[in-house]
Amino acid sequence: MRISDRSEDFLAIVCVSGELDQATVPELRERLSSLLDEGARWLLLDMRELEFIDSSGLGVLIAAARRAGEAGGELTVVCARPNVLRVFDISGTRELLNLRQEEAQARELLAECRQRATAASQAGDSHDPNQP
Amino acid sequence: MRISDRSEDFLAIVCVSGELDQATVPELRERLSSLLDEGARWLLLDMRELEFIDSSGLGVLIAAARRAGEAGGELTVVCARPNVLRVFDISGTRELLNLRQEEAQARELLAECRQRATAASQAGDSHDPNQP
Amino acid sequence: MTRTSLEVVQLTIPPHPRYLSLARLLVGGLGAQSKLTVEDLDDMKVAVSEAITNAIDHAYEPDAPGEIIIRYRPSEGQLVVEVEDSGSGFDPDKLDTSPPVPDLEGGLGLYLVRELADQVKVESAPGSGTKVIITKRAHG
Amino acid sequence: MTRTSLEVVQLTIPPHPRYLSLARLLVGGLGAQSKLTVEDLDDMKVAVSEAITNAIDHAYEPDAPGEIIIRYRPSEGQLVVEVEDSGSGFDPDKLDTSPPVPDLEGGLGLYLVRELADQVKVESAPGSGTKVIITKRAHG
Ligand SMILES: Nc1ncnc2c1ncn2[C@@H]1O[C@H](COP(=O)(O)OP(=O)(O)O)[C@@H](O)[C@H]1O
Ligand SMILES: Nc1ncnc2c1ncn2[C@@H]1O[C@H](COP(=O)(O)OP(=O)(O)O)[C@@H](O)[C@H]1O
Repeated sequence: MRISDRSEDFLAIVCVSGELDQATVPELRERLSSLLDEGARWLLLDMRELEFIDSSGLGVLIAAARRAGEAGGELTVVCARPNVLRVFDISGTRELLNLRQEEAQARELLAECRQRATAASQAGDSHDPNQP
Repeated sequence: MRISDRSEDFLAIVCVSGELDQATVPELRERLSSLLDEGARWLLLDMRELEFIDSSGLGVLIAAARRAGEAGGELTVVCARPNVLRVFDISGTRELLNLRQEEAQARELLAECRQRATAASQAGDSHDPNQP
Repeated sequence: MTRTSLEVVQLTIPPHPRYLSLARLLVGGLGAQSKLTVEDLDDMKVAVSEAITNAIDHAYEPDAPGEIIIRYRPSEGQLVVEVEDSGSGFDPDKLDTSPPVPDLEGGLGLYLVRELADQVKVESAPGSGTKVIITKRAHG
Repeated sequence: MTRTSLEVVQLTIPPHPRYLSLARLLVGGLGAQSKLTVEDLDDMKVAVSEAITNAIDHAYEPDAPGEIIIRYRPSEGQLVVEVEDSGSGFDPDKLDTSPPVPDLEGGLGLYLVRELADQVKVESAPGSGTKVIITKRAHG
Protein backbone atom coordinates (compact mmCIF):
# COMPACT_ATOMS: atom_id res chain seq x y z
CA MET A 1 0.00 0.00 0.00
CA ARG A 2 1.12 3.55 -0.72
CA ILE A 3 -0.55 6.66 0.75
CA SER A 4 -0.16 10.27 -0.27
CA ASP A 5 -2.19 13.25 0.84
CA ARG A 6 -2.59 16.89 -0.03
CA SER A 7 -4.97 19.64 1.00
CA GLU A 8 -6.84 21.56 -1.65
CA ASP A 9 -9.09 24.43 -0.76
CA PHE A 10 -11.18 23.05 2.14
CA LEU A 11 -10.56 19.41 1.15
CA ALA A 12 -8.13 16.83 2.46
CA ILE A 13 -7.41 14.46 -0.42
CA VAL A 14 -5.86 11.10 0.44
CA CYS A 15 -4.73 8.72 -2.32
CA VAL A 16 -4.45 5.07 -1.33
CA SER A 17 -3.12 2.48 -3.76
CA GLY A 18 -2.00 -1.14 -3.55
CA GLU A 19 -3.54 -3.54 -1.05
CA LEU A 20 -5.42 -2.60 2.09
CA ASP A 21 -5.56 -5.43 4.60
CA GLN A 22 -4.69 -6.05 8.24
CA ALA A 23 -1.00 -5.57 7.38
CA THR A 24 -1.39 -2.11 5.89
CA VAL A 25 -4.45 -0.85 7.81
CA PRO A 26 -2.42 0.59 10.74
CA GLU A 27 -0.58 3.01 8.46
CA LEU A 28 -3.80 4.32 6.90
CA ARG A 29 -5.51 4.53 10.30
CA GLU A 30 -2.67 6.68 11.62
CA ARG A 31 -2.63 8.95 8.62
CA LEU A 32 -6.37 9.55 8.74
CA SER A 33 -6.24 10.10 12.51
CA SER A 34 -3.51 12.74 12.16
CA LEU A 35 -5.47 14.54 9.48
CA LEU A 36 -8.61 14.53 11.62
CA ASP A 37 -6.59 15.59 14.67
CA GLU A 38 -5.27 18.51 12.65
CA GLY A 39 -8.83 19.61 11.93
CA ALA A 40 -9.53 18.10 8.51
CA ARG A 41 -13.20 17.23 8.23
CA TRP A 42 -13.89 17.16 4.48
CA LEU A 43 -12.10 14.03 3.36
CA LEU A 44 -11.86 12.70 -0.17
CA LEU A 45 -10.30 9.23 -0.28
CA ASP A 46 -9.12 8.48 -3.78
CA MET A 47 -9.06 4.67 -3.98
CA ARG A 48 -9.11 4.30 -7.72
CA GLU A 49 -5.70 2.61 -7.63
CA LEU A 50 -6.59 0.36 -4.70
CA GLU A 51 -6.33 -3.28 -5.77
CA PHE A 52 -7.62 -5.02 -2.68
CA ILE A 53 -9.74 -4.28 0.37
CA ASP A 54 -11.23 -6.49 3.08
CA SER A 55 -13.23 -5.89 6.26
CA SER A 56 -10.23 -4.53 8.18
CA GLY A 57 -9.88 -1.88 5.46
CA LEU A 58 -13.60 -1.11 5.69
CA GLY A 59 -13.20 -0.75 9.47
CA VAL A 60 -10.73 2.13 9.15
CA LEU A 61 -12.91 3.90 6.61
CA ILE A 62 -16.02 3.52 8.74
CA ALA A 63 -14.20 4.90 11.80
CA ALA A 64 -12.83 7.87 9.85
CA ALA A 65 -16.25 8.60 8.32
CA ARG A 66 -17.76 8.64 11.78
CA ARG A 67 -15.11 11.03 13.12
CA ALA A 68 -15.50 13.33 10.10
CA GLY A 69 -19.27 13.35 10.64
CA GLU A 70 -18.90 14.11 14.35
CA ALA A 71 -16.69 17.07 13.40
CA GLY A 72 -19.49 18.36 11.17
CA GLY A 73 -17.81 17.19 7.97
CA GLU A 74 -18.08 14.28 5.59
CA LEU A 75 -15.90 11.57 4.10
CA THR A 76 -16.24 10.32 0.52
CA VAL A 77 -14.55 7.41 -1.22
CA VAL A 78 -13.78 7.36 -4.93
CA CYS A 79 -13.41 3.85 -6.28
CA ALA A 80 -13.89 2.24 -9.66
CA ARG A 81 -12.32 -1.23 -9.60
CA PRO A 82 -15.04 -3.89 -9.70
CA ASN A 83 -13.45 -6.14 -7.06
CA VAL A 84 -13.16 -3.27 -4.57
CA LEU A 85 -16.65 -1.94 -5.39
CA ARG A 86 -18.00 -5.42 -4.72
CA VAL A 87 -16.70 -5.41 -1.15
CA PHE A 88 -18.36 -2.03 -0.50
CA ASP A 89 -21.59 -3.34 -2.00
CA ILE A 90 -21.74 -6.61 -0.11
CA SER A 91 -20.85 -4.96 3.19
CA GLY A 92 -23.59 -2.38 2.68
CA THR A 93 -21.18 0.51 3.24
CA ARG A 94 -21.67 2.34 -0.08
CA GLU A 95 -23.96 4.99 1.38
CA LEU A 96 -22.19 5.39 4.70
CA LEU A 97 -18.92 6.04 2.89
CA ASN A 98 -20.47 8.25 0.18
CA LEU A 99 -19.00 6.07 -2.53
CA ARG A 100 -18.54 7.70 -5.91
CA GLN A 101 -16.94 6.29 -9.05
CA GLU A 102 -15.53 9.60 -10.26
CA GLU A 103 -13.53 12.20 -8.46
CA ALA A 104 -15.63 15.09 -9.77
CA GLN A 105 -18.78 13.57 -8.24
CA ALA A 106 -17.04 13.22 -4.89
CA ARG A 107 -15.84 16.83 -4.96
CA GLU A 108 -19.32 17.99 -5.87
CA LEU A 109 -20.85 16.05 -3.01
CA LEU A 110 -18.40 17.48 -0.49
CA ALA A 111 -18.89 21.02 -1.81
CA GLU A 112 -22.66 20.66 -1.49
CA CYS A 113 -22.49 19.23 2.00
CA ARG A 114 -20.18 22.04 3.07
CA GLN A 115 -22.45 24.66 1.55
CA ARG A 116 -25.41 23.18 3.37
CA ALA A 117 -23.45 23.08 6.63
CA THR A 118 -22.40 26.69 6.22
CA ALA A 119 -25.94 27.79 5.33
CA ALA A 120 -27.34 25.91 8.32
CA SER A 121 -24.88 27.46 10.73
CA GLN A 122 -25.57 30.95 9.28
CA ALA A 123 -29.33 30.31 9.44
CA GLY A 124 -28.77 29.11 12.98
CA ASP A 125 -26.83 32.29 13.72
CA SER A 126 -29.57 34.59 12.41
CA HIS A 127 -32.43 32.70 14.10
CA ASP A 128 -30.66 32.42 17.40
CA PRO A 129 -28.52 35.49 17.91
CA ASN A 130 -27.73 34.36 21.44
CA GLN A 131 -25.60 31.49 20.11
CA PRO A 132 -21.91 32.32 19.73
CA MET B 1 3.61 -19.23 -21.39
CA ARG B 2 2.21 -18.30 -24.78
CA ILE B 3 3.71 -19.34 -28.11
CA SER B 4 2.98 -18.02 -31.57
CA ASP B 5 4.85 -18.71 -34.77
CA ARG B 6 4.92 -17.51 -38.34
CA SER B 7 7.16 -18.09 -41.34
CA GLU B 8 8.66 -15.14 -43.11
CA ASP B 9 10.78 -15.59 -46.22
CA PHE B 10 13.15 -18.44 -45.23
CA LEU B 11 12.72 -17.82 -41.49
CA ALA B 12 10.59 -19.53 -38.90
CA ILE B 13 9.85 -16.94 -36.22
CA VAL B 14 8.62 -18.21 -32.85
CA CYS B 15 7.50 -15.77 -30.15
CA VAL B 16 7.56 -17.10 -26.60
CA SER B 17 6.25 -15.03 -23.71
CA GLY B 18 5.43 -15.64 -20.05
CA GLU B 19 7.29 -18.23 -18.01
CA LEU B 20 9.34 -21.12 -19.39
CA ASP B 21 9.88 -23.84 -16.80
CA GLN B 22 9.31 -27.59 -16.48
CA ALA B 23 5.54 -26.96 -16.60
CA THR B 24 5.56 -25.15 -19.94
CA VAL B 25 8.65 -26.71 -21.59
CA PRO B 26 6.73 -29.64 -23.15
CA GLU B 27 4.56 -27.30 -25.22
CA LEU B 28 7.55 -25.38 -26.59
CA ARG B 29 9.46 -28.62 -27.24
CA GLU B 30 6.57 -29.96 -29.32
CA ARG B 31 6.14 -26.76 -31.28
CA LEU B 32 9.84 -26.55 -32.15
CA SER B 33 9.92 -30.25 -33.04
CA SER B 34 6.98 -29.88 -35.44
CA LEU B 35 8.62 -26.91 -37.13
CA LEU B 36 11.89 -28.79 -37.53
CA ASP B 37 10.01 -31.89 -38.74
CA GLU B 38 8.32 -29.73 -41.36
CA GLY B 39 11.75 -28.63 -42.64
CA ALA B 40 12.32 -25.33 -40.86
CA ARG B 41 16.03 -24.85 -40.19
CA TRP B 42 16.46 -21.07 -39.82
CA LEU B 43 14.80 -20.38 -36.49
CA LEU B 44 14.42 -17.03 -34.80
CA LEU B 45 13.13 -17.33 -31.24
CA ASP B 46 11.76 -14.02 -30.08
CA MET B 47 11.96 -14.18 -26.27
CA ARG B 48 11.80 -10.47 -25.56
CA GLU B 49 8.54 -10.99 -23.67
CA LEU B 50 9.79 -14.02 -21.76
CA GLU B 51 9.72 -13.31 -18.03
CA PHE B 52 11.37 -16.42 -16.67
CA ILE B 53 13.64 -19.24 -17.84
CA ASP B 54 15.49 -22.00 -16.00
CA SER B 55 17.64 -24.95 -17.04
CA SER B 56 14.71 -26.96 -18.36
CA GLY B 57 13.96 -24.07 -20.73
CA LEU B 58 17.61 -23.93 -21.77
CA GLY B 59 17.46 -27.66 -22.44
CA VAL B 60 14.75 -27.31 -25.12
CA LEU B 61 16.60 -24.45 -26.78
CA ILE B 62 19.87 -26.38 -26.83
CA ALA B 63 18.18 -29.42 -28.35
CA ALA B 64 16.47 -27.33 -31.02
CA ALA B 65 19.71 -25.48 -31.84
CA ARG B 66 21.45 -28.80 -32.32
CA ARG B 67 18.71 -30.10 -34.64
CA ALA B 68 18.73 -26.88 -36.68
CA GLY B 69 22.53 -27.14 -37.01
CA GLU B 70 22.33 -30.76 -38.10
CA ALA B 71 19.85 -29.74 -40.81
CA GLY B 72 22.39 -27.19 -42.05
CA GLY B 73 20.62 -24.23 -40.46
CA GLU B 74 20.91 -22.14 -37.36
CA LEU B 75 18.82 -21.03 -34.36
CA THR B 76 19.01 -17.58 -32.79
CA VAL B 77 17.42 -16.24 -29.64
CA VAL B 78 16.40 -12.61 -29.17
CA CYS B 79 16.22 -11.62 -25.54
CA ALA B 80 16.58 -8.37 -23.66
CA ARG B 81 15.28 -8.87 -20.11
CA PRO B 82 18.18 -8.79 -17.63
CA ASN B 83 16.96 -11.74 -15.55
CA VAL B 84 16.62 -13.97 -18.61
CA LEU B 85 19.93 -12.77 -20.11
CA ARG B 86 21.60 -13.64 -16.82
CA VAL B 87 20.54 -17.30 -17.05
CA PHE B 88 21.98 -17.52 -20.60
CA ASP B 89 25.20 -15.90 -19.38
CA ILE B 90 25.72 -18.05 -16.33
CA SER B 91 24.94 -21.24 -18.20
CA GLY B 92 27.44 -20.30 -20.92
CA THR B 93 24.84 -20.77 -23.66
CA ARG B 94 24.97 -17.29 -25.22
CA GLU B 95 27.15 -18.32 -28.14
CA LEU B 96 25.60 -21.73 -28.74
CA LEU B 97 22.15 -20.11 -28.96
CA ASN B 98 23.35 -17.10 -30.99
CA LEU B 99 21.86 -14.73 -28.48
CA ARG B 100 21.06 -11.25 -29.74
CA GLN B 101 19.34 -8.40 -27.94
CA GLU B 102 17.62 -7.01 -31.02
CA GLU B 103 15.54 -8.71 -33.63
CA ALA B 104 17.33 -6.98 -36.53
CA GLN B 105 20.67 -8.39 -35.38
CA ALA B 106 19.21 -11.88 -35.22
CA ARG B 107 17.74 -11.59 -38.72
CA GLU B 108 21.06 -10.32 -40.04
CA LEU B 109 22.93 -13.21 -38.49
CA LEU B 110 20.55 -15.78 -39.96
CA ALA B 111 20.69 -14.11 -43.40
CA GLU B 112 24.50 -14.18 -43.35
CA CYS B 113 24.66 -17.79 -42.22
CA ARG B 114 22.25 -18.76 -44.96
CA GLN B 115 24.21 -16.87 -47.60
CA ARG B 116 27.38 -18.60 -46.48
CA ALA B 117 25.66 -21.96 -46.57
CA THR B 118 24.31 -21.31 -50.07
CA ALA B 119 27.69 -20.05 -51.31
CA ALA B 120 29.43 -23.08 -49.83
CA SER B 121 27.05 -25.50 -51.44
CA GLN B 122 27.35 -23.68 -54.80
CA ALA B 123 31.18 -23.61 -54.49
CA GLY B 124 30.96 -27.29 -53.64
CA ASP B 125 28.85 -27.85 -56.77
CA SER B 126 31.30 -26.09 -59.13
CA HIS B 127 34.39 -27.72 -57.64
CA ASP B 128 32.97 -31.17 -57.62
CA PRO B 129 30.59 -31.55 -60.54
CA ASN B 130 30.15 -35.21 -59.72
CA GLN B 131 28.17 -34.41 -56.56
CA PRO B 132 24.40 -34.28 -57.03
CA MET C 1 6.63 -36.10 6.21
CA THR C 2 3.52 -38.05 5.24
CA ARG C 3 2.75 -38.91 1.67
CA THR C 4 -0.59 -38.12 0.17
CA SER C 5 -2.11 -38.83 -3.18
CA LEU C 6 -4.51 -35.88 -2.99
CA GLU C 7 -3.49 -32.79 -4.91
CA VAL C 8 -3.27 -30.39 -2.02
CA VAL C 9 -1.10 -27.33 -1.85
CA GLN C 10 -0.48 -26.25 1.72
CA LEU C 11 0.82 -22.97 3.04
CA THR C 12 1.82 -22.55 6.68
CA ILE C 13 2.35 -19.06 8.09
CA PRO C 14 2.92 -17.51 11.49
CA PRO C 15 -0.12 -15.57 12.84
CA HIS C 16 1.05 -12.21 11.53
CA PRO C 17 -0.69 -9.94 9.00
CA ARG C 18 2.46 -9.53 6.91
CA TYR C 19 1.85 -13.01 5.45
CA LEU C 20 -1.75 -12.37 4.36
CA SER C 21 -0.79 -11.31 0.88
CA LEU C 22 1.09 -14.59 0.29
CA ALA C 23 -2.10 -16.56 0.83
CA ARG C 24 -3.83 -14.37 -1.75
CA LEU C 25 -0.97 -14.85 -4.24
CA LEU C 26 -1.57 -18.60 -4.11
CA VAL C 27 -5.31 -18.13 -4.70
CA GLY C 28 -4.38 -16.22 -7.84
CA GLY C 29 -1.78 -18.80 -8.90
CA LEU C 30 -4.05 -21.79 -8.39
CA GLY C 31 -7.13 -20.13 -9.80
CA ALA C 32 -6.04 -20.45 -13.40
CA GLN C 33 -5.75 -24.20 -12.91
CA SER C 34 -9.27 -24.32 -11.48
CA LYS C 35 -10.74 -22.37 -14.40
CA LEU C 36 -12.17 -19.77 -12.01
CA THR C 37 -12.87 -16.36 -13.51
CA VAL C 38 -10.99 -13.28 -12.37
CA GLU C 39 -14.14 -12.24 -10.46
CA ASP C 40 -14.37 -15.62 -8.70
CA LEU C 41 -10.73 -15.35 -7.71
CA ASP C 42 -11.17 -11.81 -6.40
CA ASP C 43 -14.04 -13.05 -4.21
CA MET C 44 -11.95 -15.96 -2.97
CA LYS C 45 -9.05 -13.64 -2.13
CA VAL C 46 -11.28 -11.56 0.15
CA ALA C 47 -12.83 -14.64 1.77
CA VAL C 48 -9.42 -16.21 2.46
CA SER C 49 -8.06 -12.94 3.85
CA GLU C 50 -11.01 -12.66 6.22
CA ALA C 51 -10.59 -16.19 7.53
CA ILE C 52 -6.86 -15.72 8.10
CA THR C 53 -7.36 -12.30 9.69
CA ASN C 54 -9.79 -13.92 12.14
CA ALA C 55 -7.21 -16.54 13.04
CA ILE C 56 -4.61 -13.80 13.58
CA ASP C 57 -6.98 -11.63 15.63
CA HIS C 58 -8.91 -14.18 17.65
CA ALA C 59 -7.09 -17.53 17.77
CA TYR C 60 -3.80 -16.57 19.37
CA GLU C 61 -2.70 -14.05 21.98
CA PRO C 62 -0.87 -11.11 20.39
CA ASP C 63 2.77 -12.01 19.62
CA ALA C 64 2.25 -15.56 20.85
CA PRO C 65 3.65 -18.30 18.64
CA GLY C 66 1.31 -20.35 16.52
CA GLU C 67 0.66 -21.52 13.02
CA ILE C 68 -2.04 -20.94 10.49
CA ILE C 69 -2.36 -23.64 7.86
CA ILE C 70 -3.99 -22.82 4.55
CA ARG C 71 -4.83 -25.79 2.31
CA TYR C 72 -5.75 -25.28 -1.31
CA ARG C 73 -7.57 -28.03 -3.17
CA PRO C 74 -7.83 -26.94 -6.77
CA SER C 75 -9.82 -28.99 -9.23
CA GLU C 76 -11.35 -28.16 -12.54
CA GLY C 77 -14.36 -26.03 -11.86
CA GLN C 78 -13.76 -25.22 -8.21
CA LEU C 79 -11.24 -24.19 -5.63
CA VAL C 80 -11.60 -25.21 -2.00
CA VAL C 81 -9.50 -23.40 0.60
CA GLU C 82 -9.25 -24.47 4.23
CA VAL C 83 -7.94 -22.08 6.87
CA GLU C 84 -6.96 -23.87 10.06
CA ASP C 85 -5.55 -22.65 13.34
CA SER C 86 -4.90 -24.45 16.63
CA GLY C 87 -5.83 -21.46 18.76
CA SER C 88 -8.61 -20.61 21.15
CA GLY C 89 -11.57 -21.80 19.08
CA PHE C 90 -15.16 -20.64 19.62
CA ASP C 91 -18.72 -21.89 19.43
CA PRO C 92 -19.89 -21.35 15.83
CA ASP C 93 -23.53 -21.86 16.87
CA LYS C 94 -23.32 -18.64 18.86
CA LEU C 95 -22.32 -16.65 15.78
CA ASP C 96 -24.62 -13.87 14.73
CA THR C 97 -25.27 -14.61 11.05
CA SER C 98 -27.59 -11.69 10.37
CA PRO C 99 -26.28 -8.95 8.10
CA PRO C 100 -24.08 -6.65 10.14
CA VAL C 101 -24.96 -3.02 10.78
CA PRO C 102 -22.83 -1.15 8.26
CA ASP C 103 -21.65 1.54 10.65
CA LEU C 104 -20.10 -0.84 13.13
CA GLU C 105 -16.48 -1.68 12.63
CA GLY C 106 -16.53 -5.33 13.69
CA GLY C 107 -18.42 -8.51 12.86
CA LEU C 108 -18.09 -8.13 9.11
CA GLY C 109 -15.50 -10.85 8.51
CA LEU C 110 -17.44 -14.09 8.44
CA TYR C 111 -20.43 -12.34 6.91
CA LEU C 112 -18.29 -11.37 3.92
CA VAL C 113 -16.89 -14.89 3.66
CA ARG C 114 -20.43 -16.28 3.49
CA GLU C 115 -21.55 -13.75 0.90
CA LEU C 116 -18.49 -14.18 -1.33
CA ALA C 117 -18.15 -17.96 -1.27
CA ASP C 118 -20.45 -20.65 -2.65
CA GLN C 119 -20.13 -22.71 0.52
CA VAL C 120 -18.59 -22.11 3.92
CA LYS C 121 -18.15 -24.57 6.76
CA VAL C 122 -16.87 -23.46 10.16
CA GLU C 123 -15.53 -26.22 12.43
CA SER C 124 -14.57 -24.87 15.83
CA ALA C 125 -14.96 -25.42 19.55
CA PRO C 126 -13.56 -23.51 22.51
CA GLY C 127 -10.06 -24.82 23.19
CA SER C 128 -9.64 -26.88 20.06
CA GLY C 129 -8.86 -24.49 17.25
CA THR C 130 -10.82 -23.50 14.16
CA LYS C 131 -11.10 -24.74 10.62
CA VAL C 132 -12.95 -22.69 8.00
CA ILE C 133 -13.60 -24.46 4.69
CA ILE C 134 -14.40 -22.17 1.79
CA THR C 135 -15.60 -23.37 -1.60
CA LYS C 136 -15.75 -21.22 -4.70
CA ARG C 137 -17.05 -22.62 -7.97
CA ALA C 138 -16.22 -21.38 -11.44
CA HIS C 139 -19.03 -19.21 -12.71
CA GLY C 140 -17.42 -18.59 -16.11
CA MET D 1 0.16 -29.21 14.34
CA THR D 2 3.35 -28.20 16.09
CA ARG D 3 3.94 -24.66 17.24
CA THR D 4 7.08 -22.83 16.38
CA SER D 5 8.38 -19.45 17.30
CA LEU D 6 10.59 -19.18 14.21
CA GLU D 7 9.24 -17.03 11.44
CA VAL D 8 9.02 -19.68 8.78
CA VAL D 9 6.65 -19.75 5.86
CA GLN D 10 6.18 -23.24 4.50
CA LEU D 11 4.74 -24.37 1.20
CA THR D 12 3.97 -28.02 0.52
CA ILE D 13 3.29 -29.14 -3.04
CA PRO D 14 2.84 -32.42 -4.88
CA PRO D 15 5.79 -33.33 -7.13
CA HIS D 16 4.30 -31.83 -10.26
CA PRO D 17 5.68 -28.98 -12.39
CA ARG D 18 2.36 -27.13 -12.38
CA TYR D 19 3.12 -25.94 -8.85
CA LEU D 20 6.59 -24.53 -9.62
CA SER D 21 5.31 -21.04 -10.28
CA LEU D 22 3.64 -20.91 -6.83
CA ALA D 23 7.01 -21.39 -5.16
CA ARG D 24 8.38 -18.49 -7.19
CA LEU D 25 5.40 -16.27 -6.29
CA LEU D 26 6.29 -16.69 -2.62
CA VAL D 27 9.93 -15.78 -3.28
CA GLY D 28 8.65 -12.57 -4.83
CA GLY D 29 6.18 -11.95 -2.00
CA LEU D 30 8.71 -12.53 0.79
CA GLY D 31 11.55 -10.76 -0.94
CA ALA D 32 10.26 -7.28 -0.22
CA GLN D 33 10.27 -8.14 3.49
CA SER D 34 13.90 -9.28 3.24
CA LYS D 35 15.00 -6.10 1.45
CA LEU D 36 16.36 -8.13 -1.45
CA THR D 37 16.69 -6.28 -4.75
CA VAL D 38 14.67 -7.30 -7.78
CA GLU D 39 17.84 -8.87 -9.22
CA ASP D 40 18.46 -10.88 -6.04
CA LEU D 41 14.89 -12.13 -6.15
CA ASP D 42 15.16 -13.08 -9.81
CA ASP D 43 18.24 -15.14 -8.99
CA MET D 44 16.48 -16.79 -6.07
CA LYS D 45 13.48 -17.64 -8.25
CA VAL D 46 15.69 -19.54 -10.68
CA ALA D 47 17.58 -21.31 -7.88
CA VAL D 48 14.36 -22.40 -6.16
CA SER D 49 12.85 -23.59 -9.44
CA GLU D 50 15.94 -25.69 -10.15
CA ALA D 51 15.89 -27.35 -6.74
CA ILE D 52 12.18 -28.15 -7.00
CA THR D 53 12.52 -29.38 -10.58
CA ASN D 54 15.25 -31.79 -9.38
CA ALA D 55 12.94 -33.11 -6.68
CA ILE D 56 10.18 -33.59 -9.27
CA ASP D 57 12.52 -35.27 -11.78
CA HIS D 58 14.77 -37.34 -9.58
CA ALA D 59 13.23 -37.88 -6.13
CA TYR D 60 10.01 -39.66 -7.00
CA GLU D 61 8.90 -42.10 -9.67
CA PRO D 62 6.75 -40.41 -12.33
CA ASP D 63 3.17 -40.04 -11.11
CA ALA D 64 4.04 -41.52 -7.73
CA PRO D 65 2.67 -39.66 -4.71
CA GLY D 66 5.01 -37.55 -2.64
CA GLU D 67 5.50 -34.11 -1.21
CA ILE D 68 7.96 -31.36 -1.72
CA ILE D 69 8.30 -28.96 1.20
CA ILE D 70 9.62 -25.48 0.59
CA ARG D 71 10.54 -23.46 3.70
CA TYR D 72 11.14 -19.74 3.46
CA ARG D 73 13.06 -17.99 6.24
CA PRO D 74 12.96 -14.30 5.49
CA SER D 75 14.94 -11.90 7.62
CA GLU D 76 16.17 -8.41 7.00
CA GLY D 77 19.07 -8.68 4.62
CA GLN D 78 18.63 -12.26 3.49
CA LEU D 79 16.23 -14.93 2.40
CA VAL D 80 16.93 -18.60 3.04
CA VAL D 81 14.88 -21.18 1.15
CA GLU D 82 14.96 -24.91 1.87
CA VAL D 83 13.65 -27.41 -0.65
CA GLU D 84 13.04 -30.82 0.90
CA ASP D 85 11.77 -34.08 -0.53
CA SER D 86 11.49 -37.54 0.98
CA GLY D 87 12.33 -39.34 -2.24
CA SER D 88 15.22 -41.44 -3.52
CA GLY D 89 18.09 -39.24 -2.36
CA PHE D 90 21.62 -39.41 -3.79
CA ASP D 91 25.24 -39.05 -2.78
CA PRO D 92 26.09 -35.34 -3.04
CA ASP D 93 29.84 -36.16 -2.92
CA LYS D 94 29.52 -37.84 -6.30
CA LEU D 95 28.13 -34.70 -7.91
CA ASP D 96 30.15 -33.24 -10.73
CA THR D 97 30.61 -29.62 -9.69
CA SER D 98 32.67 -28.52 -12.69
CA PRO D 99 31.00 -26.08 -15.09
CA PRO D 100 28.73 -28.05 -17.39
CA VAL D 101 29.41 -28.34 -21.11
CA PRO D 102 26.95 -25.81 -22.60
CA ASP D 103 25.75 -28.04 -25.43
CA LEU D 104 24.57 -30.84 -23.19
CA GLU D 105 20.99 -30.68 -22.08
CA GLY D 106 21.41 -32.04 -18.52
CA GLY D 107 23.49 -31.35 -15.43
CA LEU D 108 22.86 -27.62 -15.41
CA GLY D 109 20.44 -27.47 -12.48
CA LEU D 110 22.62 -27.54 -9.38
CA TYR D 111 25.35 -25.63 -11.18
CA LEU D 112 22.94 -22.73 -11.73
CA VAL D 113 21.79 -22.90 -8.10
CA ARG D 114 25.42 -22.56 -6.95
CA GLU D 115 26.14 -19.68 -9.29
CA LEU D 116 22.96 -17.76 -8.45
CA ALA D 117 22.93 -18.17 -4.67
CA ASP D 118 25.32 -16.87 -2.04
CA GLN D 119 25.38 -20.21 -0.28
CA VAL D 120 24.03 -23.68 -1.09
CA LYS D 121 24.00 -26.75 1.10
CA VAL D 122 22.87 -30.13 -0.21
CA GLU D 123 21.89 -32.71 2.40
CA SER D 124 21.09 -36.05 0.80
CA ALA D 125 21.80 -39.76 0.98
CA PRO D 126 20.46 -42.65 -1.10
CA GLY D 127 17.16 -43.72 0.40
CA SER D 128 16.64 -40.80 2.74
CA GLY D 129 15.49 -37.86 0.69
CA THR D 130 17.14 -34.58 -0.13
CA LYS D 131 17.26 -31.13 1.41
CA VAL D 132 18.78 -28.22 -0.50
CA ILE D 133 19.32 -25.02 1.52
CA ILE D 134 19.74 -21.88 -0.53
CA THR D 135 20.79 -18.52 0.91
CA LYS D 136 20.55 -15.25 -0.95
CA ARG D 137 21.73 -12.02 0.65
CA ALA D 138 20.54 -8.54 -0.20
CA HIS D 139 23.09 -6.88 -2.46
CA GLY D 140 21.19 -3.60 -2.70
N1 LIG E 1 -10.20 -18.40 13.99
C1 LIG E 1 -10.93 -17.97 15.04
N2 LIG E 1 -10.54 -18.25 16.30
C2 LIG E 1 -11.27 -17.85 17.37
N3 LIG E 1 -12.41 -17.11 17.26
C3 LIG E 1 -12.87 -16.79 16.02
C4 LIG E 1 -12.15 -17.20 14.86
N4 LIG E 1 -12.83 -16.76 13.78
C5 LIG E 1 -13.90 -16.11 14.24
N5 LIG E 1 -13.95 -16.12 15.59
C6 LIG E 1 -15.00 -15.55 16.47
O1 LIG E 1 -16.13 -15.22 15.67
C7 LIG E 1 -16.45 -13.84 15.79
C8 LIG E 1 -17.00 -13.26 14.49
O2 LIG E 1 -15.99 -13.13 13.51
P1 LIG E 1 -16.14 -12.08 12.33
O3 LIG E 1 -17.48 -12.22 11.71
O4 LIG E 1 -15.02 -12.28 11.39
O5 LIG E 1 -16.05 -10.65 12.99
P2 LIG E 1 -14.86 -9.88 13.69
O6 LIG E 1 -13.60 -10.62 13.38
O7 LIG E 1 -14.89 -8.54 13.08
O8 LIG E 1 -15.20 -9.89 15.13
C9 LIG E 1 -15.17 -13.18 16.26
O9 LIG E 1 -15.40 -12.00 16.96
C10 LIG E 1 -14.55 -14.28 17.14
O10 LIG E 1 -15.11 -14.27 18.41
N1 LIG F 1 16.12 -33.99 -5.16
C1 LIG F 1 16.91 -34.93 -5.73
N2 LIG F 1 16.63 -36.24 -5.53
C2 LIG F 1 17.41 -37.19 -6.09
N3 LIG F 1 18.48 -36.94 -6.87
C3 LIG F 1 18.79 -35.65 -7.10
C4 LIG F 1 18.05 -34.59 -6.55
N4 LIG F 1 18.61 -33.41 -6.94
C5 LIG F 1 19.66 -33.73 -7.71
N5 LIG F 1 19.80 -35.08 -7.81
C6 LIG F 1 20.86 -35.81 -8.53
O1 LIG F 1 21.89 -34.90 -8.88
C7 LIG F 1 22.11 -34.90 -10.29
C8 LIG F 1 22.54 -33.52 -10.78
O2 LIG F 1 21.47 -32.60 -10.74
P1 LIG F 1 21.45 -31.34 -11.67
O3 LIG F 1 22.76 -30.65 -11.58
O4 LIG F 1 20.29 -30.50 -11.31
O5 LIG F 1 21.32 -31.87 -13.16
P2 LIG F 1 20.11 -32.60 -13.90
O6 LIG F 1 18.90 -32.46 -13.04
O7 LIG F 1 19.99 -31.85 -15.18
O8 LIG F 1 20.56 -34.02 -14.05
C9 LIG F 1 20.82 -35.39 -10.88
O9 LIG F 1 21.02 -35.99 -12.14
C10 LIG F 1 20.36 -36.41 -9.82
O10 LIG F 1 21.00 -37.65 -10.01
